[in-house]
Amino acid sequence: MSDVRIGVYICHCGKNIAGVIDPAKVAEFASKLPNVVVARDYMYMCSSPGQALIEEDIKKYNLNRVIVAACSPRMHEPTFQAVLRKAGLNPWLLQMVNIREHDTWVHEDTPDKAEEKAKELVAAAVARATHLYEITTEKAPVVKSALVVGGGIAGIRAALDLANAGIKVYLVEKRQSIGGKMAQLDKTFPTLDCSKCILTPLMVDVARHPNIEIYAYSEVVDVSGSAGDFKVKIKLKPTYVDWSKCTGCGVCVEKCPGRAPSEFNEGLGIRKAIYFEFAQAVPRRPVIDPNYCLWFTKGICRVCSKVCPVGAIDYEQKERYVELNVGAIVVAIGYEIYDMTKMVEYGYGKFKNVITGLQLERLSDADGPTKGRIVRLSDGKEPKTIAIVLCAGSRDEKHVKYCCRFGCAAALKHVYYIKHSVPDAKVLVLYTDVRAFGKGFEEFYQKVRSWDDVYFIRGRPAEIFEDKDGSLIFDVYDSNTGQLINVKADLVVLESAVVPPKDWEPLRRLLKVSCDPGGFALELHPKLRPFETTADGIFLAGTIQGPKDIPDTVAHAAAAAAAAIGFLLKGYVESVPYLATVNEDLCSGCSLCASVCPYDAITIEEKEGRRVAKVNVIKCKGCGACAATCPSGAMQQHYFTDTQILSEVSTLAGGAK
Amino acid sequence: MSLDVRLIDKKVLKDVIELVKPHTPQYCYQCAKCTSACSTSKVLPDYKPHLIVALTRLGLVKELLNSGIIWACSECWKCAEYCPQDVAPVEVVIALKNLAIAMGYKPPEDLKVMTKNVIELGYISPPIEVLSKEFEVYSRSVLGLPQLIKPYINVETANNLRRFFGGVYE
Amino acid sequence: MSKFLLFLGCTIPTKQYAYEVSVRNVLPRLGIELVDFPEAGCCGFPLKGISKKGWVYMSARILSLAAKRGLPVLALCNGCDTSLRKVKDILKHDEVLRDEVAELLGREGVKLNFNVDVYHTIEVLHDFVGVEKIKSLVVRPLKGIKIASYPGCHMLRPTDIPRPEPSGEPKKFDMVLSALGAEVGYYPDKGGCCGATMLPYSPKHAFRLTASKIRNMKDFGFQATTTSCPYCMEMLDSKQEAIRTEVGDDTLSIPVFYITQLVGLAIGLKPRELGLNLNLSPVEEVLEKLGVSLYE
Amino acid sequence: MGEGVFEPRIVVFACNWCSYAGIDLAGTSRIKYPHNVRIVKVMCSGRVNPEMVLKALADGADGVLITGCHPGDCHYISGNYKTMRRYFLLRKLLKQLGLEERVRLEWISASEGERWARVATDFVEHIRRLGPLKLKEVMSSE
Repeated sequence: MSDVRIGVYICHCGKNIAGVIDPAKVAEFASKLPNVVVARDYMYMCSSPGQALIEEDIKKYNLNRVIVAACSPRMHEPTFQAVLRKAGLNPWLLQMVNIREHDTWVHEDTPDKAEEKAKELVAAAVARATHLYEITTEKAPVVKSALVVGGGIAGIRAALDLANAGIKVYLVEKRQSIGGKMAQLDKTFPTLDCSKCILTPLMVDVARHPNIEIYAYSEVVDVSGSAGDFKVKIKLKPTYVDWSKCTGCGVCVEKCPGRAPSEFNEGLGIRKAIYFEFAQAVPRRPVIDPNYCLWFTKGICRVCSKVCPVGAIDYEQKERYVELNVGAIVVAIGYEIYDMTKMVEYGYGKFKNVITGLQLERLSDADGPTKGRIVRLSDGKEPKTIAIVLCAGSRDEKHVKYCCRFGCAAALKHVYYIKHSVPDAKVLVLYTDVRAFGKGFEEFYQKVRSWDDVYFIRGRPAEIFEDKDGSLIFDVYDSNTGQLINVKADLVVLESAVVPPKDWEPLRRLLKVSCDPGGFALELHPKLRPFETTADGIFLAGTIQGPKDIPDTVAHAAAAAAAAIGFLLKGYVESVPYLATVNEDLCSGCSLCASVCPYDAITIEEKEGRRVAKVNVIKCKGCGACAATCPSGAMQQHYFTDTQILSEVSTLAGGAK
Repeated sequence: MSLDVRLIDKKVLKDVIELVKPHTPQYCYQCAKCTSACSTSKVLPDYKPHLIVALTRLGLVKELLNSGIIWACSECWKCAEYCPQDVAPVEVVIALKNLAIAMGYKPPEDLKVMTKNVIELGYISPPIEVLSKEFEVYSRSVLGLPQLIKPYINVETANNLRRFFGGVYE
Repeated sequence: MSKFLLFLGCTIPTKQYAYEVSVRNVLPRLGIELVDFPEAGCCGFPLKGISKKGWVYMSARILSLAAKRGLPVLALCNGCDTSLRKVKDILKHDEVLRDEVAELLGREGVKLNFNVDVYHTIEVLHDFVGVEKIKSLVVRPLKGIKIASYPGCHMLRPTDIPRPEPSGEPKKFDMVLSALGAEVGYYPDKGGCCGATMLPYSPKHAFRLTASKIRNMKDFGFQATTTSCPYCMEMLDSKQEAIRTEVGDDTLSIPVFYITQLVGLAIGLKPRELGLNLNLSPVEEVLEKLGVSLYE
Repeated sequence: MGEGVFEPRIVVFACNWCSYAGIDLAGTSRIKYPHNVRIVKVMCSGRVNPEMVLKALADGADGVLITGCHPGDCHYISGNYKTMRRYFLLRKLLKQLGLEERVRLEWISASEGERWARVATDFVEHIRRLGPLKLKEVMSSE
């Protein structure tokens, strides 16, 4: 390796790096290291002039290795690889050194030590770079179809966008109907248009779209393969109705004597044992709930079977499985309301007249359990004083740390419901901060403030008690007036915190997507790539990435679809550069590597009379487990060879000379 | 009353944080849920835990200490229980009391007496004779209860106690 | 047979004698062996405002003395129970303070050891004796008497350390009362504060706080109340007359019992064996219903 | 070095997907921890073989920290389980050499910047208490 010619570039990153250490000194240090031909520092290496600097140097000094000491390689490695490519060098002759996230940002209290550390890291990179070599990648075709998990507004929008781009879409929904949380809402803020009126046409579009296939009442149970070529196993839960025969006439539902609490109405109303989720359900195909069906529970009835004009009822139906082959997966499984019984101080679940905002939506909906009348659940009376509690469980270290992002605007909307249903009601909005950040929200907030008998109290109740008549009594300190206010309310509405759905965790593990501290899916980058994940080919749409209101959810879903379309239409996936590679001369064919490969990418083959390992470059994802296991050093991993890692380790362990 | 920004004293919050750890008064966002919960506040409206925390964060606690209102806390712990940011206002108040004593402020008279009794007798008061409803006098011995002994027989115990509490009544 | 160190604290042995009398007479009959712990003294909880460190030292001393005796501690008072458990928690997490306290205790020949189990009266009744056993011993059920359990703040809070009633509600209390045959139920602010700690600052305000608790109980039709904390008892019972005078409301009258007094009554003990003649609230109202005379 | 406290030299292996991202997050969130740690990126903790750990100790490191995704969370399905098994075997070997206290395996997820700072601080303090290893000097003097 006599002709190794290294260029070292130390980035100031404005003050991010240069505010703590002196990049010029690090460059000066680097210039004396073996094989280093040129070492420079610059204000912003990632800027156009910074990139041009490297490009010119490569040509001028005939460099064949480039080291950039700057931010995390997770940030700008691709940027600088492109520079190398442009200058005619193989991009894997680049070595990044993380002196920002791993150094100046965390050691600013000890700048001398931070500078020493930067020098050592650069020295280790120089040692490692000496052993870098050119890497080429291979391409494999992509299956032009997508799976969308979850049929709420995010899934609907993503599915439609994908389908309209000519991509075959499989939409999987765990419940009987698509529609999700948005279908449960009466109206949407800030415009107060009817939620179902704007949602159901889209649901119908989904049902009719030639490129979309809906799997309702179904779940994803297994995912294998990799980006561009996923194999997905879908479980079709038994509906006890042969949907291929069913015409959706609904006579079975009409005649069914079985009753069950309605999930769609948040437990407030009842539904039949054979049911549609709601009137405009898509698909319009009913399911039997065996926990409440008299045939399943008591062995009597069978009315549905008798009245069905097409003989679609099938009590013997078993769960079925479907295997799908898709290139990309869009996760759109939404959110759940935080279990408010965990906030014992508010008495939800104990006091009947304490309800959640989502329950108020159901009460206000003309199609809901009270036909749109807002009532006290204890006695069905019209409430005259209603308190709405914001941040119920949100922004709370003991419950949910983050902001729910729609509670404030929903509360304003809920004031409207109440004033619309009970015009003479007194409404107290108990807020901490009204975060009316969205388009049209502030104007809406202003309008609601002006309404008669609506009071905004800046405070948060601590304990809610029930009086003998079922009304709720509590004190709330109002920091606007500086007074403790005694409240006696007929109804308390909790704008509850939101959490990821319970079934997210098993799906997340199947998809190998990371999660944030709140349990939501972790995006690839919080600002720049908020709808992609660290898993290639898996995209995020809507609230599974974090709480969102409907406008943001739709925008996010459309962006996820666009990203998925781009991924699918590119037509190929590239093999990872960090592939396993065999030195056949050293390989003894012991097959230990094959036994540790999680992707079955290694086979043992006969070659010139002896057994040697062979790597399938598309299957291999570059974890390096085989290389770590190989007893002879025959199996190596590109860009992470034993020699490369050991030279880096040795330098770091010994310190800079 | 107005507050002067030049008087902001960050040391107070620092001292309080040290005394209340692992609670986090620095996280307070003034939702005032503590004051909604506060037992004392219901009978003594001038007592406002969220205000005490806010003033502590600014280090402007002179007024609080002068007025002695921090001694009104009923220590019901509701503020800490319901605080969404684990500020634990009650612990902040206890810390302020400690700071006040260290600065030479005196606690309420009864607490002084209790402190003296604890150091000298081991209990907050000497065993008293109580009256029944029928005005009969009862003492421990009349009730057949074992005689109380002085728990701090070791001179070092008394020394240790005096180190912590002595300044209050001496 | 469970054996406990009887830790009285500072209020019970100096004025709230009825608690001590009833505990000493009732618990052994339920199979609990009590061992006196006279070297303990005050837990320091009332003095933490003067010096938090001083309080930690005092409770640490008691924990260490108990560890030396090798028995779990039965703390009768809510304050003592909280104090000992809180200090255990502090010592577990604060190494610096732990070393400091160990040094101070070392000077008086006590080895710091806070590896001691601490239990409250209600836990001994509910967890160790058990409601089934209590039920089996009842000879004089408290039938038809609606009793408001009043646990007192520190039975429920702070929840960052283990509490005798871990649910945030006095469930064990009501279970024991039900076992005695009494009626139990909900009333607002069951977990509220009696105001005892406010006494040194302003008795007047403290009384108003207690008054609101009695009012809630009366509003919800309770005929009596019970607690297991000497401070709550002091406020609800001893100061009841003063409270009526302060708020000018003669209807604020309710019989108040220690939970051990009620258990004793139900298992057939005489009022005097329970120190009931020392209760200043109208306990006769309940005794009459049970057909018992205070002077039996 | 002067009279000051002993500043241990610690080599950290971090997997690209969880731990390296978690360490980055500590940086992005400006959560401070001791400067003594030097991070070596690998794609998966399953890539780390015993030779790398021993090489670090032999060449002058006072401690080695291997970090990976939490069990069940591996980007490569099961790489961290391989790490775990290999680590237990490695510890047996290290124990015979009296070095088992100097190598630790920790799980850091991409969202655990704070946890990383805590782990790093703890480990640096732990190694500081153990004192310098000086394996390099011992070996070169022979």
